[in-house]
Amino acid sequence: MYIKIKNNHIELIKSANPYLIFATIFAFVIGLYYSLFQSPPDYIQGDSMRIMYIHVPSAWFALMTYSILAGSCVLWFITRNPLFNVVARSIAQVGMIFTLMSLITGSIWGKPTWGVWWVWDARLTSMLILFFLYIAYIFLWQAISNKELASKISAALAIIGFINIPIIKFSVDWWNTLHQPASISKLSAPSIDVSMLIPLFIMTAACFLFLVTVSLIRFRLVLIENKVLRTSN
Amino acid sequence: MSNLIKRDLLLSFYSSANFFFTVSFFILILMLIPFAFGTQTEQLKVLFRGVVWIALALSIIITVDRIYNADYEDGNLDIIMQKNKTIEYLIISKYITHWFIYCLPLLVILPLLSFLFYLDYLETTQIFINLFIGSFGMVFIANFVSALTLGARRTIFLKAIIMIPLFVPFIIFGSDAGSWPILLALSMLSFVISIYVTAYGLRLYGE
Amino acid sequence: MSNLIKRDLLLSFYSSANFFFTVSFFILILMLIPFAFGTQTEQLKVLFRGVVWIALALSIIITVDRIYNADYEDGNLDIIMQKNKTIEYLIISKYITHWFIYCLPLLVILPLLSFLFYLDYLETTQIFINLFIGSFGMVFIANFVSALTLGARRTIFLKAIIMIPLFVPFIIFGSDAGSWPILLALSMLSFVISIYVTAYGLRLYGE
Amino acid sequence: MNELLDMGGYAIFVWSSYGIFFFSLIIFFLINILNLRKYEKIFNKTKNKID
Amino acid sequence: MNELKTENLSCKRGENIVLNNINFSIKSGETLVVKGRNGSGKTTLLRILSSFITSYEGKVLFNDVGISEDNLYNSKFNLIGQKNSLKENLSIKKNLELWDILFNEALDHTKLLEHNNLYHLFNKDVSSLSDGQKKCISLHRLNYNKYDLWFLDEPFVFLDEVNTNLLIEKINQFNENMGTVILTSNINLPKKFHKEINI
Amino acid sequence: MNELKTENLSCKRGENIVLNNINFSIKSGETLVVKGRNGSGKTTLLRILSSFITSYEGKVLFNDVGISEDNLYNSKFNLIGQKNSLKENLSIKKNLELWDILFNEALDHTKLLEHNNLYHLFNKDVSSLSDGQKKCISLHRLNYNKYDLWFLDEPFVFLDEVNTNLLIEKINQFNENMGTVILTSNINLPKKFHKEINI
Ligand code: HEM
Ligand SMILES: Nc1ncnc2c1ncn2[C@@H]1O[C@H](COP(=O)(O)OP(=O)(O)OP(=O)(O)O)[C@@H](O)[C@H]1O
Ligand SMILES: Nc1ncnc2c1ncn2[C@@H]1O[C@H](COP(=O)(O)OP(=O)(O)OP(=O)(O)O)[C@@H](O)[C@H]1O
Ligand SMILES: [Mg+2]
Ligand SMILES: [Mg+2]
Repeated sequence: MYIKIKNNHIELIKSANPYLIFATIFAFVIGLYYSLFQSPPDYIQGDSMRIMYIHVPSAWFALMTYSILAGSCVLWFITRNPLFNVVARSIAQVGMIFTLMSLITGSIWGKPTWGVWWVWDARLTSMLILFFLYIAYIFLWQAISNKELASKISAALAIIGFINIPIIKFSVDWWNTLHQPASISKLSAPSIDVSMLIPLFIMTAACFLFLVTVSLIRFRLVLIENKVLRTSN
Repeated sequence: MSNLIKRDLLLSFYSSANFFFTVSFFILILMLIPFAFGTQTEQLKVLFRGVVWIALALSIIITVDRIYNADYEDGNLDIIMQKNKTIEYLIISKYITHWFIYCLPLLVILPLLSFLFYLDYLETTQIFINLFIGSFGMVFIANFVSALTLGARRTIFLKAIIMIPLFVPFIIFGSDAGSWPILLALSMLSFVISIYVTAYGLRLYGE
Repeated sequence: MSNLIKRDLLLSFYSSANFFFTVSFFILILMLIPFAFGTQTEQLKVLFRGVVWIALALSIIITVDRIYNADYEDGNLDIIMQKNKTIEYLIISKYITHWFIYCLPLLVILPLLSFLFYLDYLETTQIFINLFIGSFGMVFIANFVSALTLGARRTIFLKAIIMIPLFVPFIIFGSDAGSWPILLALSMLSFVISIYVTAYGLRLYGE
Repeated sequence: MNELLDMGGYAIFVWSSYGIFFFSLIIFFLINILNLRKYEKIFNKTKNKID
Repeated sequence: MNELKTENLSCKRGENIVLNNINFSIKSGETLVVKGRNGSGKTTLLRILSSFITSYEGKVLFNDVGISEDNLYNSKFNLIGQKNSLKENLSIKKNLELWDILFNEALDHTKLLEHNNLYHLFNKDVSSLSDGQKKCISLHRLNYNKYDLWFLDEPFVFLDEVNTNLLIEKINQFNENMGTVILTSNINLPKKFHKEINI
Repeated sequence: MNELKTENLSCKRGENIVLNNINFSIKSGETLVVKGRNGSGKTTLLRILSSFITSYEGKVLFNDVGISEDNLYNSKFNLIGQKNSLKENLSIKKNLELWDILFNEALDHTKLLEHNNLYHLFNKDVSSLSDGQKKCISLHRLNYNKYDLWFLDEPFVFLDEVNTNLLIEKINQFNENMGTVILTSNINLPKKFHKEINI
């Protein structure tokens, strides 16, 4: 179970870096071509629904990244393998960016479809809270100067934060004061066209590549940061 | 355990965080409603339900530093941890005193205040029950946040940013009249989490 | 004077009371509105006007300890007072930094937030002007309260209870769109009072 | 071409969201790359000192 | 007859090793003076002995039982560190009341403070005391009974000659009653104690 | 050639008279050691000399001008009290940056800290330093230039022998450069300074 990060692993990551960057750019270019030019406009929403191709992948990866974050924090506590701590720390900020992107693109999309930038419904708000959970994790780590301690403390917080996600997501049912606008469910119905699925799929793949690329860069960054902090202290 | 409660109550009484002050604080906060939002009776009622929760959250946020920080900084936490080797008792005492000092006053004046805001008997009772249950949960959360951030740069903002998202479920269900069972579940959940995490944080910083 | 401002800004940046945190804090506080009060658009608008003031007041209340207390306790205030013999300059620098760190972020994100709460351009501008003028007045008040309570038992409640009534006029006129001239008068009045009282307080505790 | 830029009247929304999205991703990527360079430099320096 | 003993005690703080193979043993009625340069780990040693720091290597034995195994060990020592455990904004009287509750023992403070010539300050706030007076009050915790071990971290700092001698006398008395004292000190003490180690 | 002088200086704190008719005079290049029992008013004296306390009787003259009349007096002394003016949760580096701004002078901290053997702690938080190390950093303020007077309140407290000697050396050097030092001390110093008063 105990995986030790060796120098040749880092070398491997390093050498994969240019390919990953290239693949990411390539996927985004293809995805952009499909999502902006090659797919038809939606018959209800018109061209504004092209925002979906960046909004939905961002939202998915925002949630997925937090799950990985919390998961690797749990694994860290169980196995005491520092690798998981490094993984958690390298992935957190990418997740935060995706969350922010999903919020921004979502609310830009909301203006033409709902007529307002923002509604205070459960899903949107849960996303906003997710954003602050990321912030809490990242900045709590920075605010504690004993970094060993900081990792433990912020990992504990990340795990606790995970509980909040299902609670707030389920609150869609309990929280009667609001209802989800119909436009979302219409789109997510299975009637979605293949011509829309292709760009969505490519953009999702591109976002995933981006997640991996940047996470691996941050992985190296975190490792070297640890070393620098250790020697300078 | 009872010693620690006694001591904390006495300390808060001496440092003029006494009953009178906390009550005044709550009254002042709630008094801001008509000033800030106007005085239509119907609206006041709705606002009142929400603002009691915000007032409670505020009271807990601004006092989160008192739970462990003050004692940590002046060295009393060492004595406390030495005398209460079963750290769980220590933490439970802290829950009790923190609730007692910073939440109870709100509950005590709630009937009076809801009277001023034209709420009827039934509505008051509902709010009271929700507040009673929810306040415990919020205290549990504040405790572990306080313990986790003992060594962090003394910044109440960071603590607020950590706490508010965790308070959100309480505020959502709290302002909804009938949902006390959910609040109860939330409070119990936060109790279980809090007691572990607080103990973890305190042990870490004991070093 | 400019040295002191530079130092205070750097210090608050280092102690992670940076811009980003304060902005997050304001967003979170305002986010509580729909949770606590429901989400009818018209009501949200009204609430927003009031709650921005409460958020501002809160930000100032929870940071009032930072103005002079932290430096007083660790001895930096001695150095500051020695280097800035003209105590009025010292105080004005403190006004500026406190406003800069704990009020400006609210003004910066206000346009974004009022979008989220369905306010239009004109309404936003009015709120902005009111907040801009009023926040200075509130900072002046917080400063003298901080200086006067330097040696008092460390209780944020006491300070809150002193400050909230003084904030009330700002909140009343602040939530009223057209009354910025009154706010201006209030702010100027509190400036004059504050600069004397703060100087008095600082000299007393210098002893 | 104009039609395409116009996005059926939704130009401002579509282009701004895509713009913000890619701008942010690129900036974020660059920040991390530059940070990595910076730390690598510091690290090499301290290593030389020790050697 | 109690015995406190360390065997090959080593401790890291952060990345640095601050204690390296410390061995000593001390019996009831003795006083051990720990000396060493600034940052050599004297305070760390005391915090290990009082089981606040638990991540060390080697053994710390009290009556041949590891201190982390002994459930009652916590009620046997009294640690006076540099933090004075006083609330600056409360009067001495109130502070002592709070201590009485924490230590679960009601002392006759009046008499004890008079002994140190501090009684006239009884109702004054701690913040208006001089440094030496604060230190005296902080050391006042030694009057709580029932302890076998005293751990004193630089107890003579800030004290004037008279108060220093009073404290030495108190330590001697405690030793006579079979108490064990471990104290750290940077300065040369006016009296020689039983044992001394340099770390 | 500067001269600092008090004439019949008396001061009350609360109800108690703590300083009673203090007379001394000290010239450039000299060091005055103030001794006295705990609570006798040594710290109070230094705070009067640095014009924080203004309600006293008698006169304090710097070059025969009352210190409250002399507008430039404030830029002439450097007071190091017991509060160390350090932010516990910031690293030494950041603390020194903040001081640099306050003192309006950019020191070469690297070299100076190496002299005290503290440079390896440069990026550590103050809260993780030992008491002696904190005191050393606090005394680091003496490196800021341009002062004629140093007021040191028990500067040797917490310092080990090596650091004590370094400080004494520094004081001697300052005296040689015609600086004036007034320091308080409870312990017997290893070196005799020019003047001593007992209050
Ligand atoms: C700030 C505003 C918004 C936020 C924070 C947001 C958030 C999210 C999240 C978190 C998901 C993923 C849900 C999951 O995987 O379970 C999602 C999916 C989706 N969103 Fe949004 N959204 C916003 C605005 C919008 C708008 C305005 C539309 C369109 C009218 C929209 C359409 C969709 C669609 C079609 C999906 C994918 C299908 C689904 O999972 O239901 N969103 N959004
Ligand atoms: N909380 C901490 N985290 C990391 N390192 C620490 C911590 N506390 C102390 N240290 C380091 O451990 C070393 C020993 O510190 P300690 O306080 O035990 O020294 P000491 O012998 O008591 O010194 P002094 O004579 O100055 O009081 C120091 O180098 C210090 O920097
Ligand atoms: N702020 C204050 N208000 C009232 N009385 C004070 C205040 N500060 C000090 N005193 C009193 O004045 C007296 C002198 O205090 P001071 O701190 O000057 O003594 P000191 O000579 O420095 O003693 P030490 O050797 O203990 O440092 C003490 O009795 C103290 O109680
Ligand atoms: Mg020590
Ligand atoms: Mg003194």
